[in-house]
Amino acid sequence: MTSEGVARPEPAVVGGSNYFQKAMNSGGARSLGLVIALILLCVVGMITAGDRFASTANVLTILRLAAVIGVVSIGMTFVITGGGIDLSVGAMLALASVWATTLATQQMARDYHWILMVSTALLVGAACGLINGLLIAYGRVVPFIATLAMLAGARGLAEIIAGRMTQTVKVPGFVDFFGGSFLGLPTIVWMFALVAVAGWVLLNRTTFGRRTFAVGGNAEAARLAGIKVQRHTVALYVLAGLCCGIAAVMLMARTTTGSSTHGTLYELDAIAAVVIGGTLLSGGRGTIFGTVLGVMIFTTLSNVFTLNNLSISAQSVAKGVIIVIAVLLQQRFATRATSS
Amino acid sequence: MTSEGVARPEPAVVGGSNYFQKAMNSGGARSLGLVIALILLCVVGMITAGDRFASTANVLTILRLAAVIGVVSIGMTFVITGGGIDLSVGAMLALASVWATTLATQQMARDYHWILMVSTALLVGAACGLINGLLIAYGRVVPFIATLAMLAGARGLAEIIAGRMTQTVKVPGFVDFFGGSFLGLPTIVWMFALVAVAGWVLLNRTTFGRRTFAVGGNAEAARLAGIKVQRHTVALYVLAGLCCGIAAVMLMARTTTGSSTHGTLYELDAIAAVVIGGTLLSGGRGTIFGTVLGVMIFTTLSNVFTLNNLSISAQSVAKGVIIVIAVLLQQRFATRATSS
Amino acid sequence: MSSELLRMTGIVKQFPGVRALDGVDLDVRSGEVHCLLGQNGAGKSTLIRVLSGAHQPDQGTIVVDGNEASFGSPADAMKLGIATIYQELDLVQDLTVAENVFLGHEPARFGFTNRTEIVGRTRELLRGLGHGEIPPGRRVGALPAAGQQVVSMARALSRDARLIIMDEPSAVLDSEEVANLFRVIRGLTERGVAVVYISHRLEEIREIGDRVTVLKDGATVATGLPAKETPTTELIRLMTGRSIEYVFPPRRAIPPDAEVVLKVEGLSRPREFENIGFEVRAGEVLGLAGLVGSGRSEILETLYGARRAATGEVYVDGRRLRPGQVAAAVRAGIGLAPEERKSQALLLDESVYRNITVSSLARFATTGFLNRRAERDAAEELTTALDVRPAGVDRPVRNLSGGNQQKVVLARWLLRDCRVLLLDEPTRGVDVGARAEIYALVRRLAESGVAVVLVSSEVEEVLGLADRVVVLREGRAVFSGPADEIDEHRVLDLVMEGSVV
Amino acid sequence: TSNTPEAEPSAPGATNQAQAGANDQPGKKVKIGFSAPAADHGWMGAITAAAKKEAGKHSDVELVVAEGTNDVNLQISQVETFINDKVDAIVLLPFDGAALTAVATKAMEAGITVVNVDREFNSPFAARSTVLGDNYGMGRSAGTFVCKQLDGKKDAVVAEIAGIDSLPLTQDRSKGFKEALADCGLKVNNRVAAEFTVESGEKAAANLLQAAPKIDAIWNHDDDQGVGVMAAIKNSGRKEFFVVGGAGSANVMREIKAGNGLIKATVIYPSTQGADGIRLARLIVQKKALGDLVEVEVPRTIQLYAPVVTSENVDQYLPTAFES
Ligand SMILES: Nc1ncnc2c1ncn2[C@@H]1O[C@H](COP(=O)(O)OP(=O)(O)OP(=O)(O)O)[C@@H](O)[C@H]1O
Ligand SMILES: Nc1ncnc2c1ncn2[C@@H]1O[C@H](COP(=O)(O)OP(=O)(O)OP(=O)(O)O)[C@@H](O)[C@H]1O
Ligand SMILES: [Mg+2]
Ligand SMILES: [Mg+2]
Repeated sequence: MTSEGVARPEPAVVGGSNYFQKAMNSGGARSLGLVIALILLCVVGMITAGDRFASTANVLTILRLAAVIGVVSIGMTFVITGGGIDLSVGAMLALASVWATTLATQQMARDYHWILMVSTALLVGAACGLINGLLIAYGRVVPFIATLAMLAGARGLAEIIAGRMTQTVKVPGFVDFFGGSFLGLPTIVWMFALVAVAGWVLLNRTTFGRRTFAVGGNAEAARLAGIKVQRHTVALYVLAGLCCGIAAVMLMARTTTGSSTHGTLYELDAIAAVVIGGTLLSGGRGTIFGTVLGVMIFTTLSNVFTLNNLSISAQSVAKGVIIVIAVLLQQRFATRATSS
Repeated sequence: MTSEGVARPEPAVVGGSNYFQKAMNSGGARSLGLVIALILLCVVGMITAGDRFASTANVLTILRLAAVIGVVSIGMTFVITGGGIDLSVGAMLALASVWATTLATQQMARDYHWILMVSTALLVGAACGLINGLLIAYGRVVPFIATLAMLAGARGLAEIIAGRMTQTVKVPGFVDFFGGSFLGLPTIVWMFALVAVAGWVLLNRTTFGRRTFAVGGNAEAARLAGIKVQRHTVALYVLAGLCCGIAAVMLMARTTTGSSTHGTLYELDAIAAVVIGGTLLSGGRGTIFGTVLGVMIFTTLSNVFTLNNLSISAQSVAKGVIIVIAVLLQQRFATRATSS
Repeated sequence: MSSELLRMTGIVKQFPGVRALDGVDLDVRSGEVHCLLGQNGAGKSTLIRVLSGAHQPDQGTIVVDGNEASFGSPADAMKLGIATIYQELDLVQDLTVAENVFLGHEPARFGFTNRTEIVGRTRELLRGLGHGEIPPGRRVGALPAAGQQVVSMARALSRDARLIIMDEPSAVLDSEEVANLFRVIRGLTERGVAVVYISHRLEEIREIGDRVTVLKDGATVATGLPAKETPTTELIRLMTGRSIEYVFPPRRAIPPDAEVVLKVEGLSRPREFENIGFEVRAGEVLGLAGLVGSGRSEILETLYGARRAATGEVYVDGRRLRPGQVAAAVRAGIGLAPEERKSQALLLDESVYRNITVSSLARFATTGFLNRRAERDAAEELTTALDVRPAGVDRPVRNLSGGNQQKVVLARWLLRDCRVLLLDEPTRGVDVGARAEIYALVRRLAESGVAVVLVSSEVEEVLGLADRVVVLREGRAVFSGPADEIDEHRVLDLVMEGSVV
Repeated sequence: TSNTPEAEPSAPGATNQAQAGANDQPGKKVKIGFSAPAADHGWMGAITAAAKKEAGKHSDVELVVAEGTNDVNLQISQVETFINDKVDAIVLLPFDGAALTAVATKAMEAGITVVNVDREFNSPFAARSTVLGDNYGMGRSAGTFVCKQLDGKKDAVVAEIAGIDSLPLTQDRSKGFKEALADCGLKVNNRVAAEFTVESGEKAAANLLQAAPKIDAIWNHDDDQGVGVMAAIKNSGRKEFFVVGGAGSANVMREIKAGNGLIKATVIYPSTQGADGIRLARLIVQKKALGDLVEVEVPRTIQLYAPVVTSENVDQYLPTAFES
């Protein structure tokens, strides 16, 4: 019981200031490698495309592109941190967008307020998430399979509702509001920022967030600590569904349509962003900041590619290589942060 | 340690015969729920489509369809059992098929023997798997990300090599051999059966298989037990790549083409079949028999759908519902098997 | 002290193929330390899991404060003031110490965790436990096992419980830590808190316990025995059904010309240990003594190749080992029974026999194909010899009790016929009977020419079993010599003061 | 768009006078299997919808529709199922013409009439008759129209938003476009590819508009993704160019008719091909000839024309345009 016995003091970083050490160990700094990767990417963009890359308009374009998949990815971060996975995000988004743009909904929205369309989208998303959560928590279906089933089911339903046609948003207020800007930033970028900040607070500052880590890290320990693991799991999937509803509203504003093809393969993009951001696919460790970085890296990448007029195949190969480099960079910094 | 303590007879299973108990606990029987799901599906097929479903020709059609994705799924079973995941299977298949059907390869094959095309496909698959494995085992990149990068890279490369055109197989012996039949069964069905049996033996009867379970179940414990975990991991991904090479040969025979679009989204199909079969996505538990059943369920499903002229969107919804039912069934029997 | 807090009667718990509890009775009074004794697999952990709501019993009643209670979940038990320190550390590795302590009952406002409060209260609790040096903000996964045990304790205390259950809390603690734990327990009982205490170390029972309940094969065989008075032989007889000589087997003199099997030279790893060197001859048992955190496990892991040495060499039978490669060490004939058996040794979902044969697969294979019958037979033989319970080599290891899991790990290396056996806390969580058998086994192995290196937090065990002893303090050897040249007090002095001999 | 109820009557192939000939008299029962790629965008959805609608109009046609798929392996097995089922005819829009050739040949050998739609097999023995869209021609038409509009502007910036880039049909369209531009000394300055969906069109266009600060003309391969493209253009507030569409959705045609948008024209890629395939299959099985031709047999190949729709001729095409 010598004071040193049980917990040796954390070894000091050789030649590093205390502040630096602290930063390296904090959640944000585990993403240092990613920040560097993103900066490198921007440098490449600036060198190859100059002002076309560095212009305000282009930055806004990147942000707008990042917004929709960003919101989806933040919901995904919660699910993955809690030890699950959600393959149905794209399909839920599609279903929400279709449902919110049906004739009936739009008629109602025109009669009362466009907020009805928004509520519809959010409700549909949350309801799908609820089904996912119930199947997984109480039906004990593996998340991969349950959400795969939801992927097939929700997209099929979206097709049936829409008759495989693209539905145009005709409620003027809706597009004006969500397609507009506020203080120079597009509304949907604001929404992304809000969801990201709210997600960060929820994950890092609330009991809900702590319990998410516990459920994902060691579900049995969480249960023994008196946490209602099943109920919490359901909440996580509802949250993911809700994020898809929000993303559906954003995409509806951006494309002025609802369609059963919206969000195709978003599940892969979102999981990729989350995982590259540093969230463990096995649960228990997650970072919203990393996810946002992951999303930014992917969107900036495709922007830089397009600015440089690269062929799609070359883009694909380059993307593969860059992903690996980014992760190796991150790894380097992460291990240095823990082993220093 | 008293003699009394040791000799305490095992409590008998209430009302169950010993044989039944044994069967329930064995690997094959954990899939009982799946077998039942498959039988139900066949009954539905027979009721709704009668002889059109139960004919030899139709069974062969189902088997032929199952063969390609089946071989891919067996490779995937190894990777997942070993604690990893491989998102690049479809892309590796595409690249292998394209490489094996380039003008140069086909010229060589015509000059010597079509076996050269086969070797090319297998080599390309194995090489991609090797890169995956090295990145994951030695570069310590998460499997999800490493193989996602390979997915982008390999498909991009396939597009570049093929110039985004479909390449036709013009070596007569190749199509004759692999497109033909043997003892009434198509060659590719034989290949599937062979790969499945070989996979089963490898996983359940060899040291390699035993080590795969150990590595997937607890990599640290496996390492401390003296298993070369990194080398084994590489071998698993090479195996998966090899299976993709074999599948590429089969698809080349079936379509008489090599194309960069071959195998699109096979990663999801294969993972779904493996997981529905009862292999744990977290590693350490895997069953080839279950995987084969999973593949058969998915292919039979789409066959029954085609025979019944269901609307496409309704098919999608039905597929989602049926997946959930199959898993719930399996769950029911699995828990009964362990808690009996 | 006398008011009855809890009464469990006729508790039955059936697992597939095992009746873990078969009519257990237990009554606990407030302010007492009630000890649970029983062999490995007797059902102690299962009983307390029933009591804490983690398992639901098949039959039986639980009465708390005179009212019948039913615990559907751990939360229900906590509401009645029952807190538990589980045998398997039940912490979330990626959360901080403070977050773990208050997990499930975070002080919060509108859902926002009050982080200053949980950090402050955690610091207080840790200080009360004598471990103010553990930073509440540290990730739990970065703490050694003993530190995690302290966190588990802080967590139980954070609940303001009336009954605290401790399932083998001392297993990962050294003697200093145990003394500290007892101080805490006494503080609790003075306030009227009841403690259910489980341990395989009878001297601890004698020191801290008030009354004893003995379980055997899932049933109560004796209850309410006075802890101080009941003779040890009687307790052992109740537990095992026979009497056991609880002594160390006699040493046999090692011939001076016995060959050196394991030689370690100048082994160092920065911040873990420095310049460690020793030789172990065939038939010799070398004991490493030291406090928790003195680097003993790291030394074993390094010479086993699981960690890469910064400097230094390891020789087996005169041949230099390739550094940092476990496979090479295993091939050279080294075996390690690691400290954390669940995370480092066992394949929990695999069967017993597969866990035993995993390091000797080549022996059962011809051209890669396994002979499973031979595997099973070999495993069967070993589990019978080690009395692993319940018998049956096809059971998943996960369902074995802690002590029996340890035996499975030992069986793995017995099967391999090692030249060198590294044992890190081999008797942790092992019952008295099995412990005596493990001692005998270690001696027998040594006599058959194996070189054994033994790490244990029980100084008595090191001194009783080893031929030679190395005492470590903060990664440095402060004593090295024959075991009979040093006694327990001297060892404790050395590890505390570090006066170099 | 579907939420315009009055759009219903103008469904594909509804108002062609020529159809009302004797050929439409009910004849021998014909069972037709239909298989097409996944209906993952409007045009493909319209193909299947039009085929079904056409089949519904004939009391002697029984249509079996297989699950749309982009997996050639699955599509092959669908054709195999049709063969097992002994259907009279198969109308096949293959995901990849070359890959489905072998199985189509097998169907023909089994005595089943195969009608190949849109993406061509690479063997003449694989289909009795082929209804082809003209992807290359589509690109040429678009290119020629752009040339005409930009008459004389040698340094004009032309951008192209392609569809799914890994499909051979996209390659054909791009090739035609490039060659037509070359004839008037222009080239494609910026090229991006989308995935035929609204959302991917929006994404690709948003990036494209940043890549090229000044553009004179944009050709977008597909009016479905075009909805997204136009949304992106609207978001950017740019107006210095004109847009030529592709495929010819009713939406776009209405916009061309209104004449106040950036869309000046669209190149038709008929979504009625599937319906034509059904009609041909029925005629062939019933051994009838094609209405206005002198031939006693249905021709081997019918290549559909890829006309440019502008405000002048939009009224002519609007009725057969597909709703997306
Ligand atoms: N989840 C389970 N499934 C099946 N059997 C189980 C399970 N948990 C415990 N058992 C069995 O119940 C019996 C009692 O186990 P328990 O863990 O209670 O023993 P214990 O007295 O705590 O032993 P130890 O001193 O080794 O910790 C053992 O035979 C064990 O194998
Ligand atoms: N994963 C880890 N991360 C950071 N530090 C660690 C980790 N594991 C161990 N340590 C540190 O290494 C030191 C030695 O720990 P350990 O408990 O293994 O020592 P020991 O001498 O083997 O004690 P014992 O034999 O009682 O377990 C401790 O100070 C601990 O903080
Ligand atoms: Mg126990
Ligand atoms: Mg240790």
